Amino acid sequence: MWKTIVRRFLIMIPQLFVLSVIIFVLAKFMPGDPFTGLISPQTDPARIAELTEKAGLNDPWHIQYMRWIGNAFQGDLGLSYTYKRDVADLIGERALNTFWLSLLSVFILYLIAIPLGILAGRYQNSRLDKTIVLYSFVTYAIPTFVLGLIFLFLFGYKLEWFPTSGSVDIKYEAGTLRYYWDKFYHILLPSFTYAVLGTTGIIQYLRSEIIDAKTMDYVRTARSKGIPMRKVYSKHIFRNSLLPIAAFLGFTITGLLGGSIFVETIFGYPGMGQLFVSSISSRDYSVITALVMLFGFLALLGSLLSDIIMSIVDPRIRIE
Amino acid sequence: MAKKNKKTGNNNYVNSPPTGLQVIFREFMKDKLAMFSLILLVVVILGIFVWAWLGIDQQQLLRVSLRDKFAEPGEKFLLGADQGGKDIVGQIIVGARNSMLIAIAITLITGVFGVAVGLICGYFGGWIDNLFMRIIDFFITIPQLMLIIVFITVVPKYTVGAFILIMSLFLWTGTARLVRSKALSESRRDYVQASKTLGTNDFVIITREILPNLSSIIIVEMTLNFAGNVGIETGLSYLGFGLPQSTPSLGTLVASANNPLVLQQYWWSWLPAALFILLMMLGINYVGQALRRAADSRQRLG
Amino acid sequence: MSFMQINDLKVHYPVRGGFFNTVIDRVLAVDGITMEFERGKAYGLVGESGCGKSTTGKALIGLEKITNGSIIYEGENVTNKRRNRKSSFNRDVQMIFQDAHSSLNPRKRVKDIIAEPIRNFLNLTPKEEERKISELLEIVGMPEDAKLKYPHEFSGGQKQRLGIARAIATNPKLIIADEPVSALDLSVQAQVLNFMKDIQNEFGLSYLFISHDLGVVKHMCDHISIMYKGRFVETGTKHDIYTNPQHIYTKRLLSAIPEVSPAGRENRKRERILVEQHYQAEHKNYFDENERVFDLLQVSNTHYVAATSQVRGVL
Amino acid sequence: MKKTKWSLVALLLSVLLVLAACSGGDEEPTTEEPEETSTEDTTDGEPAGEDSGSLFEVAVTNEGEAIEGGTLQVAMVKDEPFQGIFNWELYEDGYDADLMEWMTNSLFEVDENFMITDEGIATLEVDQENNKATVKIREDVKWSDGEPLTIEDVILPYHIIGHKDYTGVRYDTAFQNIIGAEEYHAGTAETISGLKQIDDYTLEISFKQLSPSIFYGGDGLWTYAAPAHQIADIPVGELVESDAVRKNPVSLGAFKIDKIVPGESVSFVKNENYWKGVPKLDGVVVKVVPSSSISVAIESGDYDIVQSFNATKMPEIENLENISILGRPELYYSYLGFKLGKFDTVENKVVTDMEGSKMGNQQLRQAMGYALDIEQVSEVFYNNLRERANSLIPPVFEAFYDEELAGYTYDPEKAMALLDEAGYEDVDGDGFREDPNGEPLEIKLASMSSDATQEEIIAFYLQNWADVGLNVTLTTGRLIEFNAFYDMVEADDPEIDIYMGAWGTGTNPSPSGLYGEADPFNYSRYTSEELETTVRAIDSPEAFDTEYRADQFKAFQQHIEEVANIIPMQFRYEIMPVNKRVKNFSFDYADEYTSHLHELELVAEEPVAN
Repeated sequence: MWKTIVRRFLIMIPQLFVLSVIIFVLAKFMPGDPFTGLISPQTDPARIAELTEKAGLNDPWHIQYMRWIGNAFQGDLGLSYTYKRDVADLIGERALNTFWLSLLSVFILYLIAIPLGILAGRYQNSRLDKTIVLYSFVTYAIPTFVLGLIFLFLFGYKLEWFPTSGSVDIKYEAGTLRYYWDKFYHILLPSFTYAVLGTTGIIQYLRSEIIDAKTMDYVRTARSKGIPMRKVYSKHIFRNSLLPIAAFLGFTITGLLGGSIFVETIFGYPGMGQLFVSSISSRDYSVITALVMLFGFLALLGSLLSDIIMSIVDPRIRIE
Repeated sequence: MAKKNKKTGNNNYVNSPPTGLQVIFREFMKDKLAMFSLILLVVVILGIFVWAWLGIDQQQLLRVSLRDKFAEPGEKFLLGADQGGKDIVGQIIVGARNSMLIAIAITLITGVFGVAVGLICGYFGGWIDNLFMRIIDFFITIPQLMLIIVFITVVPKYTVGAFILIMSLFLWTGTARLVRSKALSESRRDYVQASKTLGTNDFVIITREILPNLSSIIIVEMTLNFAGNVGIETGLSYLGFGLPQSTPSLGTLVASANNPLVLQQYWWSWLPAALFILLMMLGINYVGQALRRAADSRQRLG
Repeated sequence: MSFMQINDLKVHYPVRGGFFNTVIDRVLAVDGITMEFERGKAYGLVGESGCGKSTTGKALIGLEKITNGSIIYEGENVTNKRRNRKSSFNRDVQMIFQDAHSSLNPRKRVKDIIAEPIRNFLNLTPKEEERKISELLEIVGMPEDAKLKYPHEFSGGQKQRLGIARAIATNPKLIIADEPVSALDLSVQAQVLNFMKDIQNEFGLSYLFISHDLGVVKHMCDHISIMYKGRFVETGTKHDIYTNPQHIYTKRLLSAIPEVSPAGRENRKRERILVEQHYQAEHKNYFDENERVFDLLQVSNTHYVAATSQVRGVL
Repeated sequence: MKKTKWSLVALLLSVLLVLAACSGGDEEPTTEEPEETSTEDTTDGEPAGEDSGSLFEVAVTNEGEAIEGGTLQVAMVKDEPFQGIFNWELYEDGYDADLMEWMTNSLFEVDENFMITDEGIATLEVDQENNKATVKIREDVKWSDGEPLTIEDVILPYHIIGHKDYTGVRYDTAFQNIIGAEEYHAGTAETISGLKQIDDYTLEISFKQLSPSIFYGGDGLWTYAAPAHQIADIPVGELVESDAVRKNPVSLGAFKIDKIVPGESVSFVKNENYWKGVPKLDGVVVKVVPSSSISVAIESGDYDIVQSFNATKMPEIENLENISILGRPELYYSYLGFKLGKFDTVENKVVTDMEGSKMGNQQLRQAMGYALDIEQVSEVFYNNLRERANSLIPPVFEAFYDEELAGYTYDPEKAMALLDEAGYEDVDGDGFREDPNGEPLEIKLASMSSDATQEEIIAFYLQNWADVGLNVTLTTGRLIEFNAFYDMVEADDPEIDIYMGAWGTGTNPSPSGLYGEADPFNYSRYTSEELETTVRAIDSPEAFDTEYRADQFKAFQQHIEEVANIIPMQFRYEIMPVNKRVKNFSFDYADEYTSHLHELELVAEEPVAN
């Protein structure tokens, strides 16, 4: 098992390498550069040229790439052109925000999806099932931002139940309980929005898993032994059906990371997704590349995590 | 799964392959909702194409009329006008046509490519399979939305074609993966072995022997992909990476709901398009569900 | 005179493992077998599951990659040409599969299934093809209207007949039959086997009959090879093997044939125990320290057995 | 996001301009950000913004009883976090400048003409003969931490900006106008030789050459102080990441930073040491609010004042009862430019080629100006918060603005007449005119993307042109994103025949830098002897005579109008929603709130909701 994990990590290296080359080259192909935004009648074009040269942006891309990857290996992801800060610091700050948001989203997501999936599967083709299936289709079809905006205006502004932007109110002292509660309070609505929209996959999966399980021999055996259906569900079917869901955890998290772009933008939440969109417009190469690499790495990590959980919960699968 | 189909195949229907049209037909007959969805889809899609083709002068439609900015639904504009004073109904029709074409194009491109790659990998195995599986693994792990956005900023001329290609670049892997696993198990079956010993060449084996046996799975997969692709440009439009104004699309219409005023007061500029997307996706999904049941005997109703 | 020889055929599979997924070992599925085929004869290949007999068949026809050794067909080395789908070797060597059901593409009509080799190898006009198909169906005793049906509409025995019809469509010289009846009911088995015998006589076919069932092989074959762990332990005529088994493994295998009659049950049991004791005692004379079967030694004109030379002295 | 930075910036290039704001230029004044400008202007008087009076209130009139203290809630409309570089020498984003206004280190205040006065912390004396300026600071001014302001603090910024490790853009041609700046930047001198400390409160600066710009804070003069006792020991290269810049900068302003939630909000508390007196408010909290939700936030009374409110959102708030909407003209114009040549990068000068350019025909250009129904766009989309521009000098600059110019008002008949006259006629009957040689004429327009409104507007302009028979299409088929747009325009991309841009003029509207022969930003690539003479004259030593300068400005405006290489499109107003509980608040350039921060008061405990 450890050997496999180490090997999976080794396989990541070429993947990340290819990704780094692709994103680096693409980023360079984007029209404009971080200094295009600095022009004004007062700026001296010579100064811009000097800055561009100093930043090494005039070198051929492979030279720039080698320099970048070399530094990256030493843990130096460069300086954000926009924020004039160390990229690692900048992302670190945002990553934590995105992390909490994703974590709460996953939690709420499971909280909603699992009961619904189980009910739909158990009472297959009932009115309840049909309603749940309809719900899952509808949430799948609604664009994230439409629901996000509606929630924001309804719960945030009209009802004033939730804060409407940011990650924490400035009036609370960092470190106090009130402060953490406020942070939690800020991510509640975005997480909920996100969770509501992300349930489709899990509901559908659980539903068909349970429908399948009903026809399985072990369930029939249990039934024929006279065990009440309720017990069969709680003792056999749910457990077997839920395990794969647990195993999807890794994938779910990485999926949520991708969607964070929308949620963070709508709710003005300073996370990585929002940082990415703004970096695109400001041509902040170092941030763009670092973020794509980070997301790529997290996705790989997520799939590894899923595989590991899967092999733990399901003895039939051994990652060897 | 496929095996089961064959076993439970409709023995009463002489002269038909076991997972043939009858099964699908019977499935639809059993599921009124799916039947209704199917009919609705066909009518709507045909209607849109015909209407957009015959009834709408696109130049006229796209003509900005400032005085009609956000005109309310009424006599002049059945569903009101958008912020450029352009008729919403016309835009929905043309936008739906464009979005459908985009969805169809992406579904077909990714479908054809994914199926081809999946078949080749599943059938031949070996290094070619390894190579493509590595590539697919790679595509699955990269942050797709991010790269799509980067691509969109990079393309010199952002047109419908460019959009379709960029999306297709990222969306073929799911199909390829699915088809590969099915093709792999199919290739191990004796009839494929038999064909090899009977002198049939690989290309014919893949296309004539294996492909027909995967057809039901592929149809289901493509249907669901199609549903996913209908609203594909909505999110990007919202993020500011949507199609240019000269190409009305459902996504652009829905994305106009990005401020409270439009969202609440000028609901007619985005809500119909959003509902249209919703209904299309629901319809396609219900059809897809029925198809899926037809392909999977365990869930079959009829 | 033999029309086809197999020399020292080996099929090895690499076993990958270790940290870098390198080849760390090999599975010797088929490890050096030599055979000859003569016109009109049936050859049996017998052994327990996993001994490599199916692999041998598949390797012959080109479904498995040959690691080493050669196949000489009509004096020509075709080892690497088997994969050339349109070669005459491919036309002349055909195969019947164990699972008739899965060997027929469920999406194709009988007509198209049988026509597959015809279209590939014979240049017939549609009309001739039609006639040929009808002819084949008649040969295998199927009604004309079967042509337009799909495989799932037939019973197991019927399907295997279809498989046979397809195999003989190109007038092959050798048919490799890989457990052709093991998936069938006993009653149907006999039917199919007899039918196979009939067409063998009719067309002068050779068979390579692969089976774990000694009874079936005895019924069908002129010449039998016993296989164990990828190698032949004994090969000879039906007579050689059944009346004068030399190798301890052969003996053990023969003693294991069940007999329906209750008479002499005790005797046979005692006999089996004796064979088993003998097997344990003589083991080292027939297998080397790696459990590998020794090379074949000639016992008579037709009879070969795998053993060390000491044992040969005994023989 | 549809409304990321550039929606605000969109036409405006806010970033650049704001940047410019502080740097001050020898050619061009600066600021684009209103608050910024106003910091410096104080005195009462009639600035140019009379017209604003007619449309909007410029100040709140609140007679209510003020509460004790209180915290002002400020919204900053922005779709992404602020950068948080709280240092006038280093910051790059206008939003950071907005934040710093609450704790500004500005040395000077300016009058209604944006000229430096004696009202600020420092006074300026200019010795035109010897190209010298003397900056003298008040003696009793303290930093927010109680340390006294010294002349060191005035000198330090020059040594930061000129330093070789400095990565900002304020090291520019204007800065190099200070004697010794280049040597210092190259590392061959320890200090800038042109800076001479006369005594503890006086600094004498020697320039290579002086122009009237010096009175606007240009020519290399730096108008801010930096806290030497806090940052002098930090290497310039590390300054931008230091806590002294990011977390706890000390200031000379009415407020000082209390807490920062990075990128989201800043809370300020009153500066007890403020030189104008202790502020009446307890503090100010500034929060970043996404543009999509700002209107609702205003309505529900979450904020007292809203900065960077986009005029296109006017309809969303215009009927609210709980706010006053203040407005004033912006130092800005947008324009339509015609490509008339190339920039010779070897010689570093503009090469005009009228004959060889598609847009070389003057009547064609004029016709294109007359064909645009900008009036309707201003009315429908901007609620007249933008208006047809007739000149490249915004009317705010009363002394320089030529109000007699006719401009190119909407007149399709005239446009068609001009085209007919010039020989552009539709010979093949496809509805579009061909050029005088009968060749099809397709004019490619490059325009920047911003919000969805922009798409409609450009589509409308294309229609306007089509209506007079001109086939105008978009370069690349869509609106071009900000970065790419300037890349292409600056590179004289052959796919661009005409382009729509905008400039913030800053407080000194001098055209040099934008219309001179050697200016890469002279995007239309038009120059002529007459133009060059005028442009130079505006910033010549003779121009210290205000009347002479004004005449040259008018000559410049007239020349451009006649040649029509650039057709002014719109001037605009900026608006600021202010909650009804705010007292003593003015948005007037002549008397802006930023110079009276210590007098701001509130009349209720919470902002009023609608």
